[in-house]
Amino acid sequence: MAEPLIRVQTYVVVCVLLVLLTVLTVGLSFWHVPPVWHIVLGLCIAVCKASLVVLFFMHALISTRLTWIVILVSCFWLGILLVLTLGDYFSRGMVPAAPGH
Amino acid sequence: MSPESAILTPEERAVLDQSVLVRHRLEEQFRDLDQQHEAASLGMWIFLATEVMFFGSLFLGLGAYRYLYEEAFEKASIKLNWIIGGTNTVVLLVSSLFMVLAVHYVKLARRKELLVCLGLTALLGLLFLALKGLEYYLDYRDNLIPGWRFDPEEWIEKEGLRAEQVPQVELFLMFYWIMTGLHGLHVTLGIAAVLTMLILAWRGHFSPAYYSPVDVTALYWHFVDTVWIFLLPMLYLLGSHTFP
Amino acid sequence: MSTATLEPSSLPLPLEEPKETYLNASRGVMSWLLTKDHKRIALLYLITVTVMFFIGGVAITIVRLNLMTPRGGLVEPDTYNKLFTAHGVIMVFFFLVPVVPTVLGNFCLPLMIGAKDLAFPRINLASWYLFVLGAAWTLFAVLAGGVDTGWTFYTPYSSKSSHYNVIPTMIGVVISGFSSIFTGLNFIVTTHKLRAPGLYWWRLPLFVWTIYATSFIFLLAVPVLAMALILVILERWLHIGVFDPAYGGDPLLFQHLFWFYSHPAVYIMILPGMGIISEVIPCFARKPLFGYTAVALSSFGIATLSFIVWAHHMFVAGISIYAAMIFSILSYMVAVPSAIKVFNWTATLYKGCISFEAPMLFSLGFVALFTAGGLTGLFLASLGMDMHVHDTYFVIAHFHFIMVGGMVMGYMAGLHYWWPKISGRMYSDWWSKMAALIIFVGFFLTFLPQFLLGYAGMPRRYHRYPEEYHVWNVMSSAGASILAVGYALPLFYFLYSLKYGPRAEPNPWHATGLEWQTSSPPPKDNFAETPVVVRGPYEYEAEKAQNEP
Amino acid sequence: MFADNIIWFPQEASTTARDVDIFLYFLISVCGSVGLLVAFLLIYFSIRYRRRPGHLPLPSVRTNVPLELFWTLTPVGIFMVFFVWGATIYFGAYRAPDDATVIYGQGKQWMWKFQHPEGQREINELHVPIGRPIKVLLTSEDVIHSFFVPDFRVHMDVLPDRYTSTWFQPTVAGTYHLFCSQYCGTNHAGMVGTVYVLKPADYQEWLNSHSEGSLALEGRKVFLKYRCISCHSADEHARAPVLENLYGSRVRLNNAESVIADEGYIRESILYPGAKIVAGWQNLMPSFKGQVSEEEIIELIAFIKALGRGQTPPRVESYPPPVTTPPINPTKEKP
Repeated sequence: MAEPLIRVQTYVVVCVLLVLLTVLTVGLSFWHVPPVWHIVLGLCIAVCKASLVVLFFMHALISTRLTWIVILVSCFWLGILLVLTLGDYFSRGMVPAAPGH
Repeated sequence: MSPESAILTPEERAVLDQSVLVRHRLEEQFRDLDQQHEAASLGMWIFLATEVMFFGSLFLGLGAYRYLYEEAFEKASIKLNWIIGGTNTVVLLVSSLFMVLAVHYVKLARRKELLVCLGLTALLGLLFLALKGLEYYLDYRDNLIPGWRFDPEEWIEKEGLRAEQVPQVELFLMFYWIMTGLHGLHVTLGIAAVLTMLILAWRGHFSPAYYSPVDVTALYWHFVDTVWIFLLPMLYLLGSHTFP
Repeated sequence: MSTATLEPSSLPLPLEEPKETYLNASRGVMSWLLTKDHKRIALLYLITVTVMFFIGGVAITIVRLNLMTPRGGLVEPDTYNKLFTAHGVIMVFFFLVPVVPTVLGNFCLPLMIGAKDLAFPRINLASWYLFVLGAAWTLFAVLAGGVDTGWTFYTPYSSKSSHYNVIPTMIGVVISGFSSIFTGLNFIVTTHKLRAPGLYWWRLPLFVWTIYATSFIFLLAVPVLAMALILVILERWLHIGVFDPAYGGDPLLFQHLFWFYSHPAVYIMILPGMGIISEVIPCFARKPLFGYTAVALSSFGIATLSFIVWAHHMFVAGISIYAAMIFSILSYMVAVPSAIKVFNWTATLYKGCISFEAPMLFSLGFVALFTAGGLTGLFLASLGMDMHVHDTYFVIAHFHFIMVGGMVMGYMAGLHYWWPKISGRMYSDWWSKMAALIIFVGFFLTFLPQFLLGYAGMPRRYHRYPEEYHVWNVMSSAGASILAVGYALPLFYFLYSLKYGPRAEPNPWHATGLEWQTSSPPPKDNFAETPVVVRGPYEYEAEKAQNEP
Repeated sequence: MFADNIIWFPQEASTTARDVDIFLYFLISVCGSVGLLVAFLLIYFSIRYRRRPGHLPLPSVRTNVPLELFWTLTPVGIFMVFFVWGATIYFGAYRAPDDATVIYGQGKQWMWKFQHPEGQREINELHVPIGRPIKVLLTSEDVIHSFFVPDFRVHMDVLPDRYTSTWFQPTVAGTYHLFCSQYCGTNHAGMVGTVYVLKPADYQEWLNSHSEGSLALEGRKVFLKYRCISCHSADEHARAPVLENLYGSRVRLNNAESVIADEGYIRESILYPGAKIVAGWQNLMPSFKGQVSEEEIIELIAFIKALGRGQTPPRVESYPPPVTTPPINPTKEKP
């Protein structure tokens, strides 16, 4: 169990990539677009960065299936919470003839 | 971690397992150190799943209110200090690199590198907290603390917000303080854990056969890093910045 | 602890008097307070939750007495509100949610999978301390002034109007929530990593399956509740709106977060009960459980689906109708796995060889009451019907059928089933059967009238009510007094059995689970040697073939 | 002694009540049969297969996949029927007919206040006529309440800072309970009222004897009192859109979106004028939050709803335009 399977160079490359993505996401905030794009782009980049951290730094890439299940389950459940609740918010205004329902 | 790899032959391994040094670190409910390590690692992963939901509900609140109050959230977000926020991201990412290197070196039984990496991780963590403290001070100076140092007039006059949007700004700042505060608490606990590992490593507690505390601490540290990765765009980068 | 017992002792243990048990392995108060033994921790929990159960019971007794007359003159309205809040908070967070996982789960899980202990014994002990701390905070809040928000803590009432100890209560609930998280974590890791050789997933007893599914809910749901309550605490404390509309907040967001936990929490309560029933029915019918795989998978179906139905508590709360429709249809889906379980339990009885000791009586009561509660749940899942019965006594009756009828019956079944293993003593057969009957009858008398009350329109949390609801309320209160007797009885005969009960054999029910293969009570390390499993969990016929003369 | 006032079943006093009850009978018959079947099987098996001396368990089936599928899929099918039926009723109870009479209701700790379109105000009482659809538009002044009339089978939470609505069409004259069913504090049980359903003639008589001037008329007074007319005038000095025929129309906003001018929109525009600005106009209007009461808002809404073409009151000398307002927006366009 004790043999490291990822080389030091890989870790360094991943870290450099992460820093570059950070610079990119901060840089994009200087781009004047409708604010919703800041959220979309920012979250996309954040998901990429988080994936890099989880896959390489947290060794998910070389982990057992069980670890993968834990990761996927937590993402899925977070998705349930976000999608179903925000779904209520997004669809509340969809029946305009019945005020404020 | 990976069942097929082994730096030691099974015979060597058996000898090591029986050695007094390793034996007294095996809890009685486990069969061997592998089982113990897998249990500890799985336990930490599951704990992190819990943490995902914990922070997730805050992100949900932030997201829902961002949807309802786009303009106020955008203007309030611009007021946050993106320079410190961005720098802190880099600080945490680099600390994560050293953390993962620490795990790397403990597996290779390279004590000196292990100590250096753990030390740098803790130092960068402290740097993060220091920058965070500076940022909090600047927020204090700039009247960004809802309920304590906050000036509604400023937002109406300078930012052109309407009176009813001021509470929405406070709402955003409330989320900012809660989320960064909670994250800061996690960083603090993480630093404590890393320092504990440093002391244990100094005393020669770890070996390639027994390093699960370092591994588990690293998982936690990386998770805290991941949370910050999402906090950066959701708090600091909601609006369009202009060059100062 | 020192080194583990590794010497194989192949001798059968002496049946009459096991020499070293977990109870006498070490002595003194500190040996209990600092124990890492899951069995002792289970007993610590047993004492704590029993105390909480009776405190919550006293609160509701006064509430029911107050409702004997329409004018409700026994207590002040304010006191009444504090009493039902105390009842709800204590019963939900400090009895129903923790009771089976922490008492029976803690005691039985390692025994059932052939492990020496849980994976993290220290965390297990710490969970108990957290639980006690949370309980103490909450009791303090309830005694020193009281809380009047109801256990649902709905904002904006809880965040501004109510002027009592909301913050301490919430802190208590959050602390106990962390206790649940750590317990769940411990159980999941233990189930994954510490199973005995040969104990594959499809050989796990169903109690282990359901405890696993319960832990799963603990881990994913409790953090959301904790966060929601922390936000309310901050809102009250700093006077900043998170959920208060006056500050731009949305009170429905609180309801979303609250029910994201509190609906799955219902399944936290009922799933372990289902697991117990799945153990007891095969044992007393001397038959393998019908449809083992379906029952095991349905536990997971329930655990998963329970997370996507929460907003059926909010059908008339002002959510979007599209969301309401999605949640209604999903709520029906979660009823399917529950139905599967009921049908399989019933089918297990078919062609069995059934005897009726107390655990079996409680289990049959569970199936009957759970079925009634589940079927009325279908009424509530339907949008058109919920529009009428929402927040009335119909809802009260429904969830008490599930939680008290189902869950407490299941807990009683489990406690009676494993008591010989826990204490090493047998309790009175006659009294225990009487208790089962009294609870069953008392339960029906208490809660059946509440369905009628609810459909007739009596809202919940009313300390006085119009005259026409009088008769049903009197019946309900009368039933509650019978129920109280039924719940007090086991306390007496269990305590009596500790001193005077006959010694229990290692396997008094001739059951097949691993926990019955060690002495009663078990030794500190559970098994003299690690058992090896070679067959499924409910092989009663194989056993029969060997043992029958 | 109890027998006189025992209640077995609530009255069916609205059209919705009929629908809900028929659905209830259906649910009871289906769920009841399943429940009785399970109960029967439990008892029958318990007796038939009880342990007796010399009785051995019969060799048994472990599992039966077709049977498992049967009792998995059958409930799914039945549940779909339940869902569709229930959702239909809910949808019907959610959308009020267009010709419904609108009554405004406010919940506050611990009373109900109602205002009729003709201006009558009531506290903890609500008078409605038989046979006419009534829409109740609800808001709360403090915490969440819930409007619940068991005999009508309608139920809707009442939220602060927001409008919700429900509707019913009474069918039987009589008096009915009105409850607050969402726990709202100390005297929650005291937040009850009475709904009086009257025959149309009696209702008219009641209206006449309680007449206070219609809600729209009261709203007109409020409109003048707060000097709304100074800007929302129908002449060339208007600094704000004319409000004639506004209600129910589609309003184009300056951010290229559009909204239907319903009660919620009008309320929002009074309290938070800058939130949705009509295309071509500037954000000049001050917020009236904290100045107008919820009741006055309701009266204003009633006034605006009733305001037809050419009915805007003329500006008179006693209400001069506010001197502090900036110059008129030159690019204004008449909506």
